[in-house]
Amino acid sequence: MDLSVNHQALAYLVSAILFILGLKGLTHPATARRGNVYGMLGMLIAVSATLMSREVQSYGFIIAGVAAGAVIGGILAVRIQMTAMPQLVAALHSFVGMAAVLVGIGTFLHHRSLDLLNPVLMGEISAGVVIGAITFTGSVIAFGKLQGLLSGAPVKFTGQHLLNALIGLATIALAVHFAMTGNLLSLVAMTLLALLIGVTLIIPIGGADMPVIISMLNSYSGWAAAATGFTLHNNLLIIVGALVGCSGAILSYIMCKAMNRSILNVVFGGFGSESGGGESAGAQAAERGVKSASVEDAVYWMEDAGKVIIVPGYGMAVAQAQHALKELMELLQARDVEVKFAIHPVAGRMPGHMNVLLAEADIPYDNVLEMDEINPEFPGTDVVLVVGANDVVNPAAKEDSSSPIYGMPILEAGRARQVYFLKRSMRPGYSGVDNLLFYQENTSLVFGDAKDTIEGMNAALKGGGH
Amino acid sequence: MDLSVNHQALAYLVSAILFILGLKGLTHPATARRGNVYGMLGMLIAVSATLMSREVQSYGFIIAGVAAGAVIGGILAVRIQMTAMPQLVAALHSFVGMAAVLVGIGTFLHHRSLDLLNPVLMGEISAGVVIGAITFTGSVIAFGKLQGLLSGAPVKFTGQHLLNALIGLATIALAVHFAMTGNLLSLVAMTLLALLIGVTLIIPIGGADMPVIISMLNSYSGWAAAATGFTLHNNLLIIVGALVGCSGAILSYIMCKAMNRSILNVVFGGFGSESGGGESAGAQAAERGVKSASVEDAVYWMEDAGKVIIVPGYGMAVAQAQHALKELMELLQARDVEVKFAIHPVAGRMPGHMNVLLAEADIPYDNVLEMDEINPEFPGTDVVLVVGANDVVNPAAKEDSSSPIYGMPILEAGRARQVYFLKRSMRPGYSGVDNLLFYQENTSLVFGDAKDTIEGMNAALKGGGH
Amino acid sequence: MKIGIPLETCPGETRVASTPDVVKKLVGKGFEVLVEAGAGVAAGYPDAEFDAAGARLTDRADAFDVDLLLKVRRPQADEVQAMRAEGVYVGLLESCGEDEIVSAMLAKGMRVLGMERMPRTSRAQSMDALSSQSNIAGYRATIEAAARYGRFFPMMMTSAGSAKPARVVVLGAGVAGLQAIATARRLGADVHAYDVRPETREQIISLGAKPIDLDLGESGSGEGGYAKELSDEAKARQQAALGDALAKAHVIVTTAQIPCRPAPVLVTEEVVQRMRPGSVIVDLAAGSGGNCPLTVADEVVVRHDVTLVGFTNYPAMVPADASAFYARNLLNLIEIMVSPGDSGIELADLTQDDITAAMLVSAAA
Amino acid sequence: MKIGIPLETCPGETRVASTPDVVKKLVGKGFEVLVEAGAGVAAGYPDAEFDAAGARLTDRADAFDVDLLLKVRRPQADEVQAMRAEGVYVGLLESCGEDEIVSAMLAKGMRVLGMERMPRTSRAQSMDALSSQSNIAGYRATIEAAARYGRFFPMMMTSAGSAKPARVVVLGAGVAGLQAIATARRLGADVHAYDVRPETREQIISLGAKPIDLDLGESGSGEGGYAKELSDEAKARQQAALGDALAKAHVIVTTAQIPCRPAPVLVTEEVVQRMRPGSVIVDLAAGSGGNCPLTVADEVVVRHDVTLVGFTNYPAMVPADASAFYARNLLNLIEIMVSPGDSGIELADLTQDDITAAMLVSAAA
Amino acid sequence: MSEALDPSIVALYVFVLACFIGYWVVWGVTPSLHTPLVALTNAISGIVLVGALLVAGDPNAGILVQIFGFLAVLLASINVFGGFLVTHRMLSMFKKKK
Amino acid sequence: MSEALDPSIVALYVFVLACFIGYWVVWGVTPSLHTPLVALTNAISGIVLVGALLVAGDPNAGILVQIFGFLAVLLASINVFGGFLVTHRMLSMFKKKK
Ligand SMILES: NC(=O)c1ccc[n+]([C@@H]2O[C@H](COP(=O)([O-])OP(=O)(O)OC[C@H]3O[C@@H](n4cnc5c(N)ncnc54)[C@H](OP(=O)(O)O)[C@@H]3O)[C@@H](O)[C@H]2O)c1
Ligand SMILES: NC(=O)c1ccc[n+]([C@@H]2O[C@H](COP(=O)([O-])OP(=O)(O)OC[C@H]3O[C@@H](n4cnc5c(N)ncnc54)[C@H](OP(=O)(O)O)[C@@H]3O)[C@@H](O)[C@H]2O)c1
Ligand SMILES: NC(=O)c1ccc[n+]([C@@H]2O[C@H](COP(=O)([O-])OP(=O)(O)OC[C@H]3O[C@@H](n4cnc5c(N)ncnc54)[C@H](O)[C@@H]3O)[C@@H](O)[C@H]2O)c1
Ligand SMILES: NC(=O)c1ccc[n+]([C@@H]2O[C@H](COP(=O)([O-])OP(=O)(O)OC[C@H]3O[C@@H](n4cnc5c(N)ncnc54)[C@H](O)[C@@H]3O)[C@@H](O)[C@H]2O)c1
Repeated sequence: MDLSVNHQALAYLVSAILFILGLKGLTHPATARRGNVYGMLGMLIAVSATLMSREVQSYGFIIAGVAAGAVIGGILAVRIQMTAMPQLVAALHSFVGMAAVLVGIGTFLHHRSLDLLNPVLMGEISAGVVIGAITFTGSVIAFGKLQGLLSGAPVKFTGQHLLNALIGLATIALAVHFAMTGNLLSLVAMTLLALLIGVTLIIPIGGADMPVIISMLNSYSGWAAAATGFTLHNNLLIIVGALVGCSGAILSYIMCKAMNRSILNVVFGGFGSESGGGESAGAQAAERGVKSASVEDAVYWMEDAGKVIIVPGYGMAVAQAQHALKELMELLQARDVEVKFAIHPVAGRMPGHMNVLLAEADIPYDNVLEMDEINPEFPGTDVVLVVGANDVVNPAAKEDSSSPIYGMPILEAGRARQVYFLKRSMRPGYSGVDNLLFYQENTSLVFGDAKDTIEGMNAALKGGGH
Repeated sequence: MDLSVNHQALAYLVSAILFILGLKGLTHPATARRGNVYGMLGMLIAVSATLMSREVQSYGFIIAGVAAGAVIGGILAVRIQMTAMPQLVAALHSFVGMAAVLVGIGTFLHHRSLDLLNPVLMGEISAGVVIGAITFTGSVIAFGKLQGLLSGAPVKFTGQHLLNALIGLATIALAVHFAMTGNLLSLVAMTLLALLIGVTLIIPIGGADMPVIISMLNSYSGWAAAATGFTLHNNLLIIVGALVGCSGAILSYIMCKAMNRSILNVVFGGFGSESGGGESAGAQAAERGVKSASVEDAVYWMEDAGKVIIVPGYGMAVAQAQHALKELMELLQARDVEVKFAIHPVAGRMPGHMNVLLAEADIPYDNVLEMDEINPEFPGTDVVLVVGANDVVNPAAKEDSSSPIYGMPILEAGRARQVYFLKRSMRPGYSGVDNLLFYQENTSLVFGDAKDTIEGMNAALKGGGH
Repeated sequence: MKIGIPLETCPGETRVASTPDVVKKLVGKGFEVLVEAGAGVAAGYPDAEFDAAGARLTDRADAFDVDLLLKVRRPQADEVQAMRAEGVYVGLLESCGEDEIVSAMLAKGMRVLGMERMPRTSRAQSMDALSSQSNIAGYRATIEAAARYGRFFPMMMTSAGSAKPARVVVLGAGVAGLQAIATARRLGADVHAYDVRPETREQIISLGAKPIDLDLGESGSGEGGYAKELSDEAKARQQAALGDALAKAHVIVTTAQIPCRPAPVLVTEEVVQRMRPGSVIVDLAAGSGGNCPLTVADEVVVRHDVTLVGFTNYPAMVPADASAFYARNLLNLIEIMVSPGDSGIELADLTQDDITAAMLVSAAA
Repeated sequence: MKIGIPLETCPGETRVASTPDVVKKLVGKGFEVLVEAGAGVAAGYPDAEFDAAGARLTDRADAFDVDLLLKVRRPQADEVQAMRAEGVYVGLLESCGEDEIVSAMLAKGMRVLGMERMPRTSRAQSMDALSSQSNIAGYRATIEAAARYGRFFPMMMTSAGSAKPARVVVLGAGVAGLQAIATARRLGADVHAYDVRPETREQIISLGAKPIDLDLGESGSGEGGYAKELSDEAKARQQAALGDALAKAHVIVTTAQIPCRPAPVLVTEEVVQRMRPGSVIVDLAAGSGGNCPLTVADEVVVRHDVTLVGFTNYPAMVPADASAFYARNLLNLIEIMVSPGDSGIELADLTQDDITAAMLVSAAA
Repeated sequence: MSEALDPSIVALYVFVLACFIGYWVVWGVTPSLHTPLVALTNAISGIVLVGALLVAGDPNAGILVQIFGFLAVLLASINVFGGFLVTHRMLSMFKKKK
Repeated sequence: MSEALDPSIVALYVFVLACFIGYWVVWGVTPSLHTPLVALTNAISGIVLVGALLVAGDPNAGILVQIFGFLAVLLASINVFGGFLVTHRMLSMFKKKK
């Protein structure tokens, strides 16, 4: 077709803007859906503009490829279980990586046939191919771990970092050689080594860290796209590649921070785990099949909830979190959330322990309900926040006749839509009985001192973001 | 000289990056100074690269201009009183605006002599000249208002917005005509009208809003620079212009938000003031020569203070701000700030009023001191936070023998380095006596309900920004 | 100049007009302080401490025969006899208008300063014994109520069932009332309060309690921060409107007083009948007739299954702090009464300062 | 099945073993409830309310002649005589080991359930009268201390001077101790506390009080959450180490008890001598010898200018809530004691359930 | 007036500026949107499709190159379609009550 | 492979991307830095100096143009030097104790 280069460039610019707005949109729930639409629109414009350009002349392969891709992608996306989303994303990543490798090699072959090779171009090709290859195998490994095909446990061996460094150096040497000479063999060898790096980089990393790693690989795929853009002198690829590369990296960082991990520790799995002491509470939880959540997750569900019930326990007293809880109550009420406090008769370590502290924080008596009054309300409740309580919500008291707390009436927190536990660890409470509620589908644990956690919630509710 | 275009472009890129980092640096106290250095460095690189380029051949005028500019700018900057800073910035702005106009017209004349004119170029020139001209006169007016040469009061007349719109349309018409024909007369007329717009836009705006307007004009000067960049096909000018243009606009917005004003209201002065009801507390304070401050200002001084004394009064009780104060205390202590509470014997409305509430909030007794104990400590204190107290810190009790509170001992808050009053208005306290401390050099008032204000402080101390 | 601190002999009185701390300050200023032996014992200040503070322990007669006599309670006729002619008396007079005891003192050429005549200005606040003692009364009244109430004040949810918080209503939100509110809130009760003066509404809220809003059709604010007596119509309207709020209460602390007038009736017998058995009414106005007509001054009685506490001297039940505050009030007052003269301290002209002028009882009264 | 609620005749006892609320529930379950006329009056539950709840008001003899007798206090010999043979007794026995009253009941073929024998399991918590009554005692002990202390508990800065907060030390941080801590904290005192069981340290902090740390060289934790008696060496070390902390205290509330053993001596006479005049010691262990040897059971005495309060029955001073909690404990217990049979409710085999089994006094004991 | 710039320099400008944008765009993301955001970024990185189209769409490039191109188009398309759809599904899950 | 782009299009790319950066760069500024930040932005907008240099530095442009250029250089330089120095002074004031 005959879209002029300038018009194409304008279309690409629009598409780049749409991608930026799309990503920005995804940072807040209110704009997320619109963000995705922007993304789609951007892609549509980009692809259309490309297809209409003078450079694209034959459509056979393209139509076949896009059609097949659309069908496969569509089916994958629609069929996949919600719980298997991370795997799918990992799989999709590997495709981008592979595509980048193919585009790079294709471009090389093409330019070689036209005798248009030059070191800068070949350097750019190497970058695209190497990063693409790492993304590819890395994503495949991540997929395998998430899908359970590979062991989720971190695989470690001594000299791991040294090995990676050696392979990396060899790859770079090959890339340089290739760029200087255009030697196909170097290209192939370099590609193979890069594929290997993808494996050795990701294999050591444990399953719990996979979400971060996927985002990291995402970032790699962005760099691969950007490198491709340099190869093809295509500004759109450069912009989007840089955008994805950078934002992916930042996103990994943000995710690490939310999980209270250091990014270095995650990405170079080996380092952290070698030096780190005991396993973190979060990691332990993951091992035992218990979900842990961030402060923001809990806030996300609470701020739009119709009703939140707070179950304070001895941990609230130990953390002296009552004043922070009062503020949380007020912040939620200001968002039209109904907030109640559910007091179990034996919560704490003395009769009326919770009452003393809630009164100290000046929480109105009308919001404080005893077990019998509040138990019928749990099923209609969106979020239950269990603040340093444990035994008093443990379903073992009803279900497990061998348990020492068997027969004790409990607060039926588990019947609410979502339950967030605020505690420091997986340790049991006074009775020493493991809490069955931890393992329930709708339960997540937010680890940390209750006061700190609630203050974090308050900060999140008050503020921030733009 | 002979710096190649490509090398020049690389230098420009480095300089652009430095400008970005410079602006980013200025957003936080810790990095501010470094930010300014980045800015200088960026400018140095940009100017050097330009001087070394093939396009610059004659240095006479340049050396003369830069030398004179350096001397004048240097003297202005060093001599100026700290309190006259805003005027200086306004004056500097006008120079940028004028420079943009001159560059635009110069470029036009030059290209005309080379017969290189085309509509796109002339459109770009019009943009640069018009925006530059508005910036120029607008800044001159702002300078006049700040310097007291013009009345600081908002000047309003009916039909003001209509008039502006008409002049604007005429300017655009002339610009279009100029772009099509290259008619010098159109250029001149357009320039004159644009100069007029600058006046009519800024004249209606009151002196209190000038800081925002200066930032806004700054943004205009950025756009002028960007337009110039388009004219000259100079990417550096485009980047920096866009950067300054956009960030200036956002900054104005942020400043408005911090002042709790709507940006539209400020920029189109007429609108807001017409609809607004009674005068705000801040405006009243300004009239009476009392400084008002934002939450963040107070936080800024407290967070690095060695010692903060909090003086609670009846307003703390009314606002029930004791729990928030407890948190503030803890947040400051976490920053190694020494925090004490100073209780006046008659603070509140019953004996021991403050004690009840501070005890409720569980503020340790050791931090709560009575008047006689704490009075000697005020001179060594960095910040005193007066939370809804008034009479108990009023120096009139010592100085004004006609005052009904004459003879009452007071907390000598005024002797500290800085005093922040948290109250809702300029209204006096129980005794009905105007507080002389308001008018003291080191005192600022933070208006608002004490609880809200303190919660704002806590949020600011906890968080945010990246 | 000699200051005398006699033992208070009023029945039930445990306070003393000065404490070792304050005596030390007085001695430091150059006064000679004579303390009757045993004067402070009931308040928790043994003679030894006075001695250590520089006082001279004396017999009763010597403590009265001084230039400046400091008393807590209204003197008895025999005490007036023991006073030095031309001396100065500072203390509570417990009288309004005509009074033979005061006349007797004046007849002896004494200058008599009545502590209850203290003006309510900011400057006088540190000498205002009515405030300092009311404050203690408010605190102690709530403690008394808690001790006599057969249930918990706070809400308490336990495995043996839940106790609802006591509903405490405080009538009169002056100095005593506010402190009663604060103390009941501290103990976790559900506190409601009412006063005729509209400005108290915000003050009640400022202590975290709930104001009871009534529309009386007139304001009860009088002069100098005191309430004025209501019209009969408004009184009736008040009783009726308060009835329901009071009948729901488990504990009532009443503090409503109008200077030199009988206390207003706020809790009628009908209301007492409607209250839950076991409820408690602490009537701080018992001394001036009581806010509840069933109250018996200085006695605890049970009527209609409700305990009515009619004690009239709560400060004497917290004697150590009550004496310390009172002594401190006197110290602050003495500071404006004297000036250093050639031959030691001299009494200033008491009619000059507006505070002492207002306190001086003139022969006419 | 007939349940009997007699009037408690122990001197000073005001509680009753059931309340109208609980009676209503029992009647709803099909029990016939006989309440001795006047049984609840002292606790604030008039006969009319029992009547309205469905109880039958009877004379004393009828209230004893029932299948299931609910008592608060240890029965007297004549009461045992009035009991129905083969009946069930539920109540406090106030004895450890050998006891002729219990023997007499057993001799009549009665099944005797001692409330103090309640096991300390989670399930039994809602029936645990020792806990529910200790809780009340802890609260009331602090109120008593506040009422007898001649100063403010809270810190108070006023124009008449400042009152420092009372320094309250609570010894023994069990159920009563913790509630005493909580109440003193509520009143604004500066609260310190100590217990031999190390796990209480965190619990003390969780109430905002300050733990007193001593190193005894051995742990005081015994079985079932109770403390064990310390070795003589540790006892001496404890007294010495506590001495300074206690001498600085203005109010001491002691709650340290060891089941069926004399209470440990924690506050020695020497410490009492060192305390400030006007200080108060409330000794909750007065019934088992006292944590202070100067305490006299059931009396308030002043020794070395320190007031020692030796009351032994605080729950009876808060009779309405104490009875309500006790009645609720019994109700929860009855629920596991009976099962619906063909002819109305039947008593379950009490040796089957581990709670009732533990409570049953066997003939051997 | 000015000579033409090397296109690689232009590319560098664009790249650097885009990096800054990438740096700032995702700050402040709500944690619960982490996964959808990763999915969207993934979908967007399917932009290599444009590169693949250019490779696959040139009939003069030779069959080998075109096959490489075809494979690249296929993989990238899966990613694009799958990516956006998955993001959409996740976001639908995030529809809140009220 | 690709034809040359119109330089104005390139300029537009650069402009748009820079606008996004400008949008994000100053969010989160501490209020007490508002004024210094305005001063710095002002100094940076002195970048028109580069334009002025180009106008003033071409000896073939004719004396009128060069005089325009000279004036522009003068004004822009005042701004640049004055702006950075003023910013510096303000920031020095912000030096805190400790
Ligand atoms: N009420 C009474 O009179 C009384 C008396 C004696 C015993 N009990 C018994 O005590 C228990 C009371 O139940 P409960 O649910 O209140 O308490 P719990 O079952 O003992 O659980 C308390 C939880 O709080 C967490 N925690 C402790 N410190 C924390 C902190 N700083 N921040 C966040 N979490 C913290 C602990 O988990 P981490 O360690 O993981 O943080 C613990 O699991 C019952 O078993 C009851 O029988 C009650
Ligand atoms: N302690 C006693 O026993 C007693 C008894 C009676 C009278 N007094 C008198 O009361 C006075 C006590 O002095 P003080 O300094 O505590 O009080 P004050 O002088 O009455 O000043 C209180 C200040 O708090 C401000 N305020 C009220 N509500 C507020 C809110 N929600 N947020 C922020 N500020 C609020 C008010 O200013 P805005 O309206 O501008 O916000 C007012 O100026 C003395 O004059 C004393 O003599 C004391
Ligand atoms: N120097 C000063 O500024 C100063 C000194 C002392 C007291 N005061 C103020 O004076 C006020 C009153 O002081 P007080 O406590 O000594 O007063 P009080 O003891 O004379 O009376 C107690 C309260 O009863 C209230 N009352 C009277 N009649 C009532 C009725 N019919 N119904 C309901 N309430 C009724 C009064 O309004 C008052 O609040 C307080 O607000 C106090 O703060 C000010
Ligand atoms: N079902 C249950 O889980 C349950 C029921 C009731 C009580 N408890 C627990 O049992 C514990 C004790 O209960 P209690 O209050 O009935 O005990 P208690 O009345 O027998 O003793 C009171 C306190 O005195 C302490 N003490 C004993 N000797 C001491 C000494 N020499 N110095 C200092 N302190 C000494 C004990 O440790 C105890 O804390 C509490 O922790 C309580 O929570 C648990």
